Amino acid sequence: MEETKFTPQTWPDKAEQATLEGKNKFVGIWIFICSDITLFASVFATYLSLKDKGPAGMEFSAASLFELPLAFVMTMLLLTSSLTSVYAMYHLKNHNFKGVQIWMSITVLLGLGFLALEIYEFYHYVHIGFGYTQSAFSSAFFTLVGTHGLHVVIGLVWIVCLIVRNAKRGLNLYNAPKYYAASIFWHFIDVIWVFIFTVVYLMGVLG
Amino acid sequence: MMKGLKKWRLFSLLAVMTVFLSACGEEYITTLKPTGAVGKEQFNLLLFSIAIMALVTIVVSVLYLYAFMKARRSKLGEDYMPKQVEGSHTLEVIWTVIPIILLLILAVPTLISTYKFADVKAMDEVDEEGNKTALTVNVTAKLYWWEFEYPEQGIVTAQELVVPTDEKVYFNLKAADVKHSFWIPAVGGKMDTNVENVNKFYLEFGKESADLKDGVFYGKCAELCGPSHALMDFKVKVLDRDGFNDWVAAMQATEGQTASAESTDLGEQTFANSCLMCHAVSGVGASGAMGPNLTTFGDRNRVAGVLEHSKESLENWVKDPESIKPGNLMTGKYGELSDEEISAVADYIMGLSIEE
Amino acid sequence: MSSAAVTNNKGFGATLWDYLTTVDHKKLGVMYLFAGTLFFAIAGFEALLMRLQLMIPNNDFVSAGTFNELLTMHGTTMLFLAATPLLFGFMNAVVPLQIGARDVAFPFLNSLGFWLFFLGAIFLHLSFFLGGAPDAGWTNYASLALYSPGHGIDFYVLGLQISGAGTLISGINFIVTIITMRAPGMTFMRMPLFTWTTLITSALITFAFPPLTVGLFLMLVDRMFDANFFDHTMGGNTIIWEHLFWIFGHPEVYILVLPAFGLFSEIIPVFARKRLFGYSSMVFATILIGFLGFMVWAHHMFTTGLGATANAIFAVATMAIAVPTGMKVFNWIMTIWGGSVKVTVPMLYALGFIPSFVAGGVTGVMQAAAPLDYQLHDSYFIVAHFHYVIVGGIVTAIFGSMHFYWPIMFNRALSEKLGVWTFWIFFIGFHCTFFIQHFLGLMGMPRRVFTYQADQGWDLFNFISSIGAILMAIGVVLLVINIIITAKSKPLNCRDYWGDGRSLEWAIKTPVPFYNFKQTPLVRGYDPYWLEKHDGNKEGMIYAEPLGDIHMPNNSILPLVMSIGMFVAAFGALYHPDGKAWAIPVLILGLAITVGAMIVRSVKDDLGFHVHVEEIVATEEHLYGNGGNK
Amino acid sequence: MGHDTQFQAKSKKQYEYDRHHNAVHMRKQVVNFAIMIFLTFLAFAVVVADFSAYFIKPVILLLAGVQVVLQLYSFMHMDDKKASHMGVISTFVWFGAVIAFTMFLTFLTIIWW
Ligand code: HEA
Ligand code: HEA
Ligand code: HEC
Ligand code: CUA
Ligand SMILES: [Cu+2]
Repeated sequence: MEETKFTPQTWPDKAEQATLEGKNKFVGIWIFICSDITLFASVFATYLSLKDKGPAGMEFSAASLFELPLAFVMTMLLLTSSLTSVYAMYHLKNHNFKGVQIWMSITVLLGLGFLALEIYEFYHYVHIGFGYTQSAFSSAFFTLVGTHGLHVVIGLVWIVCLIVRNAKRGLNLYNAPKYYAASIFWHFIDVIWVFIFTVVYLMGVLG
Repeated sequence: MMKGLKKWRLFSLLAVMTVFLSACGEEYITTLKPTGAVGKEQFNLLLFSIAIMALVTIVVSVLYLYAFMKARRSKLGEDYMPKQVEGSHTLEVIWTVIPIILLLILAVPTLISTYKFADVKAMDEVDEEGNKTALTVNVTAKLYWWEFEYPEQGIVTAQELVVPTDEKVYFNLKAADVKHSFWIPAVGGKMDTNVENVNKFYLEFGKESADLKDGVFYGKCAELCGPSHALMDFKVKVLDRDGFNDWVAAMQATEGQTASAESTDLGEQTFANSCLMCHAVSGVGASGAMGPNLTTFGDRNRVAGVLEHSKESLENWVKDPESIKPGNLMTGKYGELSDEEISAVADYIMGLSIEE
Repeated sequence: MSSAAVTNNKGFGATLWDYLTTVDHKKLGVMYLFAGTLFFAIAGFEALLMRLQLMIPNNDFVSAGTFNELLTMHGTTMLFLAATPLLFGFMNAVVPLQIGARDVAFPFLNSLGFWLFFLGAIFLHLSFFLGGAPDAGWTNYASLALYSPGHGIDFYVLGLQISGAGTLISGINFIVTIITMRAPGMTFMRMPLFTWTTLITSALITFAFPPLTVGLFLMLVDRMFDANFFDHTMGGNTIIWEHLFWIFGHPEVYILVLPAFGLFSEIIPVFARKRLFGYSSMVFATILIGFLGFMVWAHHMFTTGLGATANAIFAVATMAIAVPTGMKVFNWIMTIWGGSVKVTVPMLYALGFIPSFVAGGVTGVMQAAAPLDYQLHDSYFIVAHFHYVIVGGIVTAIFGSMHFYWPIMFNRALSEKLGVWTFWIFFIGFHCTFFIQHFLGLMGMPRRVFTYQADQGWDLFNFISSIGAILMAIGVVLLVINIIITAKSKPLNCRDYWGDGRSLEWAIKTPVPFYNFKQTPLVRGYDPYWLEKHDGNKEGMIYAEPLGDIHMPNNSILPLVMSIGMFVAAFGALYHPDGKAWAIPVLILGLAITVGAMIVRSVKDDLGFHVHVEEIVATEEHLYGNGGNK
Repeated sequence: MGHDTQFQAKSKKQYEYDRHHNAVHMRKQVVNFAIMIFLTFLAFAVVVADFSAYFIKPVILLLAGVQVVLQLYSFMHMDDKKASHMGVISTFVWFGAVIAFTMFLTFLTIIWW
């Protein structure tokens, strides 16, 4: 199987689900995402009930802390990276391996940009005294956004591993499901971010 | 099935159960001989639900035994091949609908009582002069003791709750350190004392406690709170309204009472030097003390909630509280005392009383 | 590789290596079974110590602090480390056979799940030797848990975090297996009930464990890294813990009881020689219980002070669960009705289960009546309730299924005679221990007390209860003896040991070869093996494919390595608050081991290997003599 | 568990059809992306425009909801009926959403100060 290479003509229609293992990976990543939904729901709910709560006389509040321009740029980066990974999957369907690699790499770059901004944001907060242990609010904020950030890191490492290790192998039925699963995961990260920018940042500045 | 069960049968079943259940337990602690409206209502709900549950269990058991007895292979023969039935819609409807009906029947008193017990509006009602009409007690649960503050009366006591009969007594419940739960089984259900908020509920005390074995109802901490959770008991003294008023007056009269380090009494002197920073000997004040208020200690029923009320156990307590209540917050806070001092301080504390 | 599996006589080292690296669902099933039994014995022993302490008033057999440790470890171990793995053992051993699969969807993850669970469990138990076990109850309520000195709670948090990750992984694995790997013809509505309950249980795991993970994480950072989630002086709130815990905790009890229901739904039809009554309503009830299980958690918090409306909603929702559960009970009874019941040991457990579980279930409904629960909550009534459903429902299922499935799992049969003794002693002991506790609760005895005063009228009943616990212990010891004796008995080498097997797992000859069915069976209806048998099919099954090469996954040591990494990292986190200089490096080292193993895993292609036709024929001849599996 | 592959060359027609289909699909995705960007813009805009909070909150939540459904059904292909076991998967996803919603509801209503 490894020796014979696929061509766009022989590449099956739903390549990522053409083998049993592919199907398993596909269903598996989705079920994992389902469990991640309740994971995020828990952190989110915790954040909501601890928002703006702190020791008596705490000076920080969501309304005074969050800055929309930064959140907006981060949102745009992540949203765009979602689209680029769709492009990668488009090329995967057409068995255009180079296209897959290039678009996945762009996705990684955008993801890195997002991550850099997030790190900058955290650094900034800590710098002005809003550290992890400052209040219940700060703990909940960093935990929620940090959990999302951790997902971004995992997604990036995952995609980079795929890009690197498959560089010489080309696209086949063994690694197509892996790309596909990674891209589904990456979209899910974006889904979560939609809630974060809406609930944490936008509703945050509303107070 | 339900129709056949005439009302009187249900009642006689209930009656039999009441007799059986109330044979259980000691009157001052059991939920099965409740006093007061709250406890009684909960007890009735208990009887009612037991009746339903007994019915369910009996029906299921009879069906099951009957099915089993008829279907034993030892009777039918080794080769008997039963008919392979898929199921039956009629039966399925029956055993879906009947439980639903039973549950609806149970849900009605459940919902009524839930809302009723949560109704604490009367707590804030005032008469024309602006005085609260209802008696309110602020309960603070602490590792491993209870503080009872009567905000309207301006008094505070510990370990022994004193309340009047036949009126709603409202409680503000909170915990000072970790979560506990306030429970007087013979009077009504419990309510947790949380660390971050005040819970409110009410109880009613149906009869005076004087003729009980110890002259008090028993109260319990019902939430695991550390090693001595099992020992975090309190007592409830229920007086008639006049008796209660007298008690309040006597408490208020202790205003300003304190122990003097200059006293000639070794007990008082020791107390003033070693104990007074945590234990008050005046009943007037608010909650928030480090240790139980000892103004009424001589009138109490137990030492530290669990020990027999005697000088000997008091001495044992002061000598080594840790051996009695592991993890308590008194241990090691007051230096070494000689046996003589302990004996004297015990005499002094035993003498603190507001009853004649 | 594959030929190694044919030869049985391997040295100890090779066998050990085989088990450490195996990804075979049958071997992992056996490992789960033994690990679970070990922890069941430990936790049962802890229960015994508690009962001995409570036998007489004012007893000083164990100290207050020790009692709290025993009680916490008993509850935690029983639920997470005994009942769950024992049920996982059966799921692993049986479900792939029941659906005619070669293995689970992710054999590697299956092994990882086991090792995470096992090392997490070991980590938790090390607390006994490293300065004290957790002591805040299995519910670990935040205020007490933050207050508790020493490292007990830290062991709880980290140990459960690790073993919980294992459970979550296994849960996802089973879902995928059941969704994608059923043999041709096995539609959802032809799946055996144990497979169904495994599916729903795994779904509950998928949704319920993440809230626990989050709760534990918040507790971890609060205790070890000075976060403020539960510290109310810093704006935190302990009720968050209660919610997160019970959002997990209530589904958890159904996670345990659903597979038990499934096991009984397998046992009863076999010994009643009759098709399971109302199959589709059984499936429906399972799904409904799973769904409702998520909507009722606050019934554990009626006295927390959530307010009347919340209590009312949750009370009614809780009561609703009685309906689907009742459907199940009546379906079992109707399966027996008109059947031909053979009273073997598994059936004995099933017969004992029905009334015991109903008795436990109805007290649950009583507790669901919120105002009544104000009296019952945190009293011994609760203890009685949940031991009735747990011991009467889950432990009977486990013991019964041990007898039931031992022939498939080990190619040996447990002694029926000893089994009957075990059953009666255990069963009588069980009722003796817990029936009386209902009354203790009503008589005002709170739970989680290390001792009680003599003047409260509880002495006699506590004494009776403790005697019951001793009887149960004797029963368990008999079971262990039975297992030991059986290990020395002759192999069965048979098919359909009980004679009336219905589902696919009975169609295969024991010992089951490592690739399961040599050809994937074709399923023509519900109870496929029964169908074939009664159509006079001598082969046992008809097959969906010709005999061909079989593709199997490779063994791997990496799951163990990853789990060890987590184990090491946990020590780093644990000792961090003590200001030990090596703590953070150890934490990083452990995580590095895990991540390193993951990278190795992802960089190396793992394509598995093929068992060729000749090898299959040889294996079958070796196992079953001439002619192979016919 | 074979990933044994069968090479099967598509007919030219099929191949071209698939290519075309994929391209059309991709165009749709780009349109969806544009909608998402627009929704995001809108959400930020109403906040910056400083309307009454009672108006903004439901609106941005609604926008978020729409966007998430778009993500799930278009980018994550939940609309793809042919994908293996999509029915089961969406049942799981929506059940997860229901649980998440219940959690928000309780954490916002019955945790207090
Ligand atoms: C396997 C475990 C298991 C199972 C199956 C159940 C099943 C149920 N449980 Fe239980 N429960 C626990 C394990 C379990 N529980 C544990 C461990 C705790 C304590 C946790 C702790 O605090 O440490 C607990 C605590 C607990 C509480 C909290 C009590 C408190 O702390 O105050 C409540 C309250 O509602 C409750 C209710 C129920 C109900 C309604 C069911 C229902 O599912 C039962 C349904 C079954 C039946 C009702 C019987 C069969 C039905 C019929 C024959 C039909 C007809 C019936 C009627 C019309 C009534 N349980
Ligand atoms: C699966 C769950 C499960 C099971 C099976 C059991 C089984 C038992 N439990 Fe359980 N129990 C819980 C789950 C369980 N429990 C939980 C969740 C709690 C709440 C904890 C908390 O409050 O936080 C609890 C609490 C609890 C209490 C209340 C403690 C308190 O509140 O103070 C008591 C007291 O009687 C008790 C007793 C028992 C007994 C006697 C058994 C018996 O059935 C046990 C029988 C088994 C044995 C006796 C083992 C015998 C084995 C040996 C002696 C070793 C021999 C070994 C070899 C030869 C290899 N348990
Ligand atoms: C640090 C504060 C502290 C000091 C100092 C202290 N105590 Fe206590 N005391 C407590 C606390 C706290 C309790 C409640 C212990 C419990 O029940 O867990 C208590 C309980 C008691 C009780 C039982 C109260 C009751 O109502 O049953 C007595 C009696 C008592 N102390 C006497 C003394 C004497 C005598 C001294 C001095 C020699 C003393 N205490 C010093 C904190 C203190
Ligand atoms: Cu206070 Cu238990
Ligand atoms: Cu529950």
